[in-house]
Amino acid sequence: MAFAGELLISFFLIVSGIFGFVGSFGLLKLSDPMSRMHAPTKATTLGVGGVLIASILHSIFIEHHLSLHELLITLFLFITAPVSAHFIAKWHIHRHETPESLPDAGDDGVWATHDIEEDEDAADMPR
Amino acid sequence: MKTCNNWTGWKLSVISALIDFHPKTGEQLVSLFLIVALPFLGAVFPALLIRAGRNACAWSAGVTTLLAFVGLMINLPAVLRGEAVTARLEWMPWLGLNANFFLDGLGFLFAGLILGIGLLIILYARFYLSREDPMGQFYTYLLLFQGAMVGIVLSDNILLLLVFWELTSLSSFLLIGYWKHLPEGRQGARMALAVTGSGGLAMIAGMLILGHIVGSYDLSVILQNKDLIQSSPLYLPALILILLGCFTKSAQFPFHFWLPHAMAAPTPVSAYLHSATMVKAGLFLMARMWPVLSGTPEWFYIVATTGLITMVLGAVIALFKDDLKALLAFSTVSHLGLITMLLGFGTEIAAIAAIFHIINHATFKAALFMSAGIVDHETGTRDIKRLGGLRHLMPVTFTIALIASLSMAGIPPLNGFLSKEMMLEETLHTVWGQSHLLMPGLALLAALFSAAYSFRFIAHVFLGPKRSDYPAHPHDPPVGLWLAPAFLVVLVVTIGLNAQAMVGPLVKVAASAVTGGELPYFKLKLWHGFNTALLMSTIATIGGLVLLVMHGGLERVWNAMPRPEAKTIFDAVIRALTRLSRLITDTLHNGAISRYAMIFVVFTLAIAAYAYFTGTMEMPTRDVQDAPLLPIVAWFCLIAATAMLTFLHRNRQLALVLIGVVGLIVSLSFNFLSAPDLAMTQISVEVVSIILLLLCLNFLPKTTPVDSSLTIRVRDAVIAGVAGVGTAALIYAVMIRDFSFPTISEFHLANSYKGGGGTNVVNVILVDFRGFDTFGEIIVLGIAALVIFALTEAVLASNVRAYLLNRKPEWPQSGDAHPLMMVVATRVMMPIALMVATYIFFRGHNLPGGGFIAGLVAAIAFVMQYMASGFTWAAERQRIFYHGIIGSGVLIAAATGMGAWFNGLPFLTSAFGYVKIGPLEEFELATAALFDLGVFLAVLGAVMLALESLSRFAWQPGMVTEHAMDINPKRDDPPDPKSDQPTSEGET
Amino acid sequence: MELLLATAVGVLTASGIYLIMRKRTFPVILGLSQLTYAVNVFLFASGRLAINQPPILNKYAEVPYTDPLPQALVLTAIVISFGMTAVIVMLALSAYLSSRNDRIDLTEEPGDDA
Amino acid sequence: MRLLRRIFPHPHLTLLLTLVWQLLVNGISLNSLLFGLFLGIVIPVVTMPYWPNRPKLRNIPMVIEYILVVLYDIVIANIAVARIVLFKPDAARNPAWVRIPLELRSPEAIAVLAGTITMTPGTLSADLSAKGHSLLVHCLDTDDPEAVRDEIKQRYERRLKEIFE
Amino acid sequence: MNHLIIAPVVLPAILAPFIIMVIRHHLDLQRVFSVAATVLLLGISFALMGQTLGGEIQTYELGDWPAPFGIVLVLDRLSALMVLLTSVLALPIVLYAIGSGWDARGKHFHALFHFQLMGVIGAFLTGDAFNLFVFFEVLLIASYGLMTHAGGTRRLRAGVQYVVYNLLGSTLFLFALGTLYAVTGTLNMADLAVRVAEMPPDDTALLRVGAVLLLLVFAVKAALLPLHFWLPLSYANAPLPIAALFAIMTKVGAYSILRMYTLVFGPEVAVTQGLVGEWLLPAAMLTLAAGAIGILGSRDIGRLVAFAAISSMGTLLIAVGLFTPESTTAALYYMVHSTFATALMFLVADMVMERRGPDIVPRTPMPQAGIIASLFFVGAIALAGMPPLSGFIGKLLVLQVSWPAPERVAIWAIILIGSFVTIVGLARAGSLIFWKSHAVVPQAEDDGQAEIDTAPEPSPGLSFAATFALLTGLIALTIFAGPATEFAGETAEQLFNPDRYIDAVLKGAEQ
Amino acid sequence: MITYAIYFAFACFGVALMMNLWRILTSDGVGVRVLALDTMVINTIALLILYGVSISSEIFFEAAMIIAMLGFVSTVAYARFMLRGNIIE
Ligand code: NA
Ligand code: NA
Repeated sequence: MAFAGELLISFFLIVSGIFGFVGSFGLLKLSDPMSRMHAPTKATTLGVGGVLIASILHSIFIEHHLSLHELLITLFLFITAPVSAHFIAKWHIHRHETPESLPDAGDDGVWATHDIEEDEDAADMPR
Repeated sequence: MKTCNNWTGWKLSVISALIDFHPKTGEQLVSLFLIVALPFLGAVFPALLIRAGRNACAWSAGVTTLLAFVGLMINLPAVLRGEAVTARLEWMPWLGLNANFFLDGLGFLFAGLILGIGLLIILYARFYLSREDPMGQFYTYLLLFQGAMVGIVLSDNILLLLVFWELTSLSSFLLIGYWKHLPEGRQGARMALAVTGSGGLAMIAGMLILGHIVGSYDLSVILQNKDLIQSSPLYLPALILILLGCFTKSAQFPFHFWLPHAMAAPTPVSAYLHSATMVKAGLFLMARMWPVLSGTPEWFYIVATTGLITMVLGAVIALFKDDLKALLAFSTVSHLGLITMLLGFGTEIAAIAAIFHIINHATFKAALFMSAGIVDHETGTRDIKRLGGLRHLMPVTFTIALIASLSMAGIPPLNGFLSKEMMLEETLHTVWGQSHLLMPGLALLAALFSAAYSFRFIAHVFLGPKRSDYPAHPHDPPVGLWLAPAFLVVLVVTIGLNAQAMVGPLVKVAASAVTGGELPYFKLKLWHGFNTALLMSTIATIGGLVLLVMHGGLERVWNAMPRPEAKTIFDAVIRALTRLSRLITDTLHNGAISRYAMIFVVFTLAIAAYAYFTGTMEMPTRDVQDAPLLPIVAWFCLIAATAMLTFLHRNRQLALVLIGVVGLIVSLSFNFLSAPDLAMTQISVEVVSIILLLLCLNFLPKTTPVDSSLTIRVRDAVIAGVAGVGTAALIYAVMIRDFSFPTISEFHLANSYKGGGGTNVVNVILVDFRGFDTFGEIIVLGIAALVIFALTEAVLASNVRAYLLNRKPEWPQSGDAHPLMMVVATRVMMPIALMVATYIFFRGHNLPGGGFIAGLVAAIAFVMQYMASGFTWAAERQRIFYHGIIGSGVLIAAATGMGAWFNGLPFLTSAFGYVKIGPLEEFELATAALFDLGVFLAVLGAVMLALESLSRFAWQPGMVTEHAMDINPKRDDPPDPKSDQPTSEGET
Repeated sequence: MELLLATAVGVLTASGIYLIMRKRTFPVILGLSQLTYAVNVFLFASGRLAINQPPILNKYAEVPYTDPLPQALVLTAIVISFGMTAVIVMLALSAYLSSRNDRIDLTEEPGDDA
Repeated sequence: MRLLRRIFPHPHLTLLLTLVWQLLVNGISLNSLLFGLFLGIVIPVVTMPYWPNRPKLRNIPMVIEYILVVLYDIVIANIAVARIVLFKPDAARNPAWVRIPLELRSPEAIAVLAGTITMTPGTLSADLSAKGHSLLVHCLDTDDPEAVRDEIKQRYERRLKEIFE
Repeated sequence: MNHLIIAPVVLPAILAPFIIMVIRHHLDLQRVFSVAATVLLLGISFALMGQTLGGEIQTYELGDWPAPFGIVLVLDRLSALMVLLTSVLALPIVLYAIGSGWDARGKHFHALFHFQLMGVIGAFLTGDAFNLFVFFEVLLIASYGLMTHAGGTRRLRAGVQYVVYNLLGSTLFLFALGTLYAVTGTLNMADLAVRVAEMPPDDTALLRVGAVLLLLVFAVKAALLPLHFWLPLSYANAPLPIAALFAIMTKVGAYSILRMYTLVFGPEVAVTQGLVGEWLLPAAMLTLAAGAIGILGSRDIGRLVAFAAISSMGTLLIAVGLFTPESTTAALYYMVHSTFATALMFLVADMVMERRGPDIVPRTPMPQAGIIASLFFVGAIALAGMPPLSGFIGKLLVLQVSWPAPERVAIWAIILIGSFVTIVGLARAGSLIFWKSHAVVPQAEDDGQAEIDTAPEPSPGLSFAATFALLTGLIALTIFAGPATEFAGETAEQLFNPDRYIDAVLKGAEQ
Repeated sequence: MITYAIYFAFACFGVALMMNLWRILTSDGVGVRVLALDTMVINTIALLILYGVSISSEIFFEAAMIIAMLGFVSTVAYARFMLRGNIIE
């Protein structure tokens, strides 16, 4: 049992290490900016996820108590990572893409990042 | 000096001074304190009475002066008996500065002159000054000056004397500059202040040295210690410094130049300051110190020579002055030189002559000044070239001026003749160097010129034909104006005729005070028989007449001669000094903080290096720990990021990213080095700081241009490098050594749980052991937020607001300002983040965490809303004002602290206990948690107020206010028939 | 370990000092933050370095603890310098907005206010 | 029921937060449950203004199913990405943009979808269209963008529609 | 337990949050509370002063933790004197700020004002080195707000410099504290003293570095050359009533030097031999010179007074740097004088500036020129060290106490020549501002005065009263120079017997 | 076994961290740099947790959690800055 636990933990650690590496390596290796974004957002997240699972398992098998709070970090990363990526993608679209270089946006005509309107309506100064 | 007694002692000394007020003998009715104080008291009235009219001012001034004069006279019998009247009051025994006064013959003579002539001046001035002149001010200044003079001559404490001495400089500054609209007045005043003030400063040093030689600052003690003083190696410095004071005040060469420029003052001032008072102060002091300072070759050569040169020079220049008052001014210089020379001789008879001439000069010179003032007043000019023939128009004035001038010229039987005769006699007995002739020869020359300018004063102003081009229509003034000079010429005549009876005893007591002992027998008399002095006088008189005749020709020669103009030189010096000061100041404080910082760093390094290399070092006592992989990686990242930041800092955005990296690594390092609390705090602060910096950078240029040359940058890099090496070496040296003593934190570790109720020792230190630091810390944070708020208000109230409202973004903005994903994510995150904040808060006492980090986390939860949904949208939802949150935070912390008072314990004493309710597990309640709540609130409020304030800069009309998200299909689309989701609520 | 930390402090200090001698507000602020890091680590290290000895009392075992006092001091210092940074950032911005000039030196003649 | 509504206006959130609290304290006790519940009630009320129109989850089993599907996809597809990153030359890769027309209307649902797309490797949601009716997705390596679009709509959007709308 | 000791810290710490929480929109109420609290503070300070007259040293152990483990406040003669000085200064300044309407020109004047007082007083009372740092920061950050109060381009830009410079100082403070703690293992000043005295003589380098860095920090505060650069730029550009309040800030530096380098690194301490007076004294002399030169070289009145403040700090630091009981007596007397005189002159400068602008050039006469000119004259007398005001006495004291010093010729020369330059400079300025204005023809004035905000002061009476109050302080200091020096002497004596302080703080518990 | 696995993971994430830094160093667009920083934050979290596992301590959990939360906020702030200039508008 203990050995199985250790095995499991080691497995997750190694997997996580690989994914962590892949994530950052991808950031370096992939040539086009949009593609680069793929690697870190998920590989790294999975890498951390692996470490967190290893940590949970470690507490169970080695320290003999249940510790699940690592899940919270996973939760945070799952909530936040897509948003970060989304923003960086928007930055890329804003800077490096034009409406023409992107696929047609359907009925809405244009993608939100390119949807720049001059709004001259004046309103009151906030406090 | 002695440090003595205490409060009580001081009180006793005051009382004893009061007892001194009681007369010991029948005569001593008026305390010297009163005599000195009266003019000062009197100075108050004119200023207050100015509404009551000019006469009231003059009367109040006159009456106080008269009272003082009468008070002085009451002391006359005692003085004549040779008794010294004293009044003592301890003022600053620690320093040796005490309000000790004494009155002897010398003091009496001078005080009498000061107060007596003062009275006459007050009378004269009442009629002299015009309606436009502020009379209250005049009399106030005059009485201040008078009081200071009286103070000088009555002081029995040289420090006290210094006080009055400088006071005369100040009050004369006001008097000379009385006519503010005249540039000559302003410049003359400043020049007089600069010269006499600087002399006074030198004298301070001299007096202090003297006091140190003797061990007392009391004149009565100092005057007893001639041998001690003269044998001291400090005698010469003291002498020179004191004489500097005397010479500047008494306008001795080469400091004589200020006096003629002081003539810009109203004539009553000139008459007062330059006949009887201010310029005589220097003489007085030389006379006063005569017993202990004179009699040495140093004294003789410095004082007598200076006097001689001054006498000759003043006389010569006076002859060629066309301004009446300038003529009189240089004649004054000359006569002061004369008296100085006499004092310099160091013999008793010379001292008697000096004293006698002081009296005589005061009488005729005051009369002459007043006459000149009358001429000026009536004719509208003081230019001799425009005058002449006034004897028919102004007979009274002519008579007064004639008598006084003749006295000045040394014509018998007037008083000026007597003392001049004595002077000439003394020069005959005086050897300068090896020369027997130098002294008498030059004295004769001076006398000759003296006669010449005196005659000129009469001849070119009053004699000759009447002119038709006077600026005004001259006639004799009202009696009020000529009464005072008339009285003085009466004295001139009577003293001349009957010197011994009139002033003999006074001269005697005064001179014996000067010499400090018995005097040789002397009698002041008109006729000494035919002697060399008389011959010299005759030559001088005849020569004077010849010079007068030759004046026109001589004047051409004089004007053709190149002469250094003292005022030009002085002005040039002052201007150069000012310019130099400006240069130094502007160069040194050029507003370049980059240079200030460099100096700061270099200076610090130098001093620290000095301290280090003059100290001792032992071998290291601690083993160096191994470095695992993780810290090496972190180290590498940190170094790389820092290096990049330094080299690439011009790209500001990149720099902020790199700062983020550095913060992250530092936080990681704290974690690794057993400081989880620090790590959390560091990273939270980091994020908020970056948000702040980004908010700020939005408005700033996005790149930093190259401002410094390569040389400067290399220099800075070298300095920075040295600083870095120094810091590294210092901390390394620290870390490889143990504490020299057990640290106090052992106590904290031992008592954290027992006494503080927490297992997180860092937190217990923060909220308990050193809660007071934390209290200060949250106040700092609160203040920071207030400052930021106030700055925002100030900037937005200025014209910057218009700029901000019309500002266009520097680069094109993307669409979709508030992306849906972000909004949703923050909405989900917010409750969780608050949960985390709560958790961090509650566990802090026992595990890493606490109010501060919790506050930051909570703040960030709110900030996320601002970032995602927009300023206005988020601000509308804010229900408690951040000011209130900050305030309540600090107040809660303070109240927690004060709660301990009710248990009779000191501020911030904590209490804790363990509670068990029903089936719940036991939990801890601690006042420290309440304190930490204060921390939490203060941090939350401060961060939010700061960020919110900064965000207000970015607000522009047209920003979306009603919706959090720019894109929201559910809001924008018609309700989907398939969906039963109600959409009526809408986003507010 | 000690050497790593000492050099890190040194490099941070050097960077900070170089940057505060620049002529624009922004790099100076960057420099101040670098200096803040440096001094915080410095102060922290005055308690000597300890790995895996957090000053959280362990009720069950006798374990060594690192010196907690410098940590508390650094915490206070971090918070205070955060407040200071916030103020200087705001002030720099206000100054820039008022003068449209982010030079930090005031070397021009006085009285040339916009 | 109404009273219960009053007390628990946001039952799912309350539940989630109570659970989060247990995770935070890393254990379950009566104290932590009660306190977690207390916070779970209070915090949603406090944060209410910042989250108007909190959606109601309609289909809890579907939520669980969705989570499992996504987790599975993450793990499996990550391996694919790793292979691409490590072994596939850049030139051989076919990155592509894909537009996903959306049927979802609720912002929360769209956000979850976009998040899911990003977290599942190989795809990354880059932008929404101007009115939010399409999602722009970037594929790391695909030969058939249509298939990607269909799979997303089928695998995720369908389930989300059931959950949220 | 004597809670009065902490009252002067807690009072502003409660009042200021109260102001920002409850009455931040009611200026009138703020004024009432602010003045009332200042008066109360004054009362507390007098009471505290009274408690020290017997010579005993009281301590207040915060959190009831024994020294050196917790933070302790110490009330001895020196701290009582400084607290009293602060509150005596505060009252006229707050009145002036109200009277001149300065407090209404920006936000949060009164809150920041009281926070500033809290910082200053805390610094004077604390017996803990790190707590001293905290209070330094409190007073500094409040001063940042006050200095930039009401904004304005130049003020803001100068504010940036002021903050940057002081942040450098604060950073240095932490380096110093880190080093000292690393060597001694304590922060309590009394405990530091004990440990420093027992320091082995063959391992002193680190301690010396710490000691000297700390001295530099205080030197920055005390505006010692070449660390004084923050002063002219901030004082001259701050609202001048604030600059008047800042007169106490430089004294915090001087106080700290006095405290630390008599208690901990006293003249007899072997470890720090050759570190303090050796360079402090020459630097102080240069400070005096730089100040005097600056007075003569100033173009505007704010800077003029700022340099006067620097030169007066130079004089003060000369006395401090001699480190004898006698010199300390002189220093303490001079410190009080310098505070009042500088503050008075800043208030007068503000009156001038508000009415005619800052430049030292002739302009048409301003309203109330007569009384302001008199005040300027009196202030100048005080600053230049002319009789009859306390400046002269102070100067004599400093000259007197430097007699035994080997550097006395240099000291005397610099003080006396400095006085001369000061006199010339002040006379020049006064005559240009007040006298020459009578010669200015009013018509030719349009360009110069256009930019000056000639808004009338709300209640000049109050401003003048405040100014006269400061003047009264100077006069009282002159008249009661005897008791004042005696108190100063006893204070100095207490300072130079640090054992009493140490015993009071550590209660003989340690060692 | 675990020890070696931990070392391996340490090495992986350490190298990852340096690669991130390299990305920041060499990249020309700020967007990629921000992305790299974001990745760095996540790798740091992994390292922290790993370190916790290696010493059997949970003391770093909160720090990791906070880094996770705050790293996101700073990434968003940087990104918003790049997109809009104003990060709060
Ligand atoms: Na804590
Ligand atoms: Na000052």
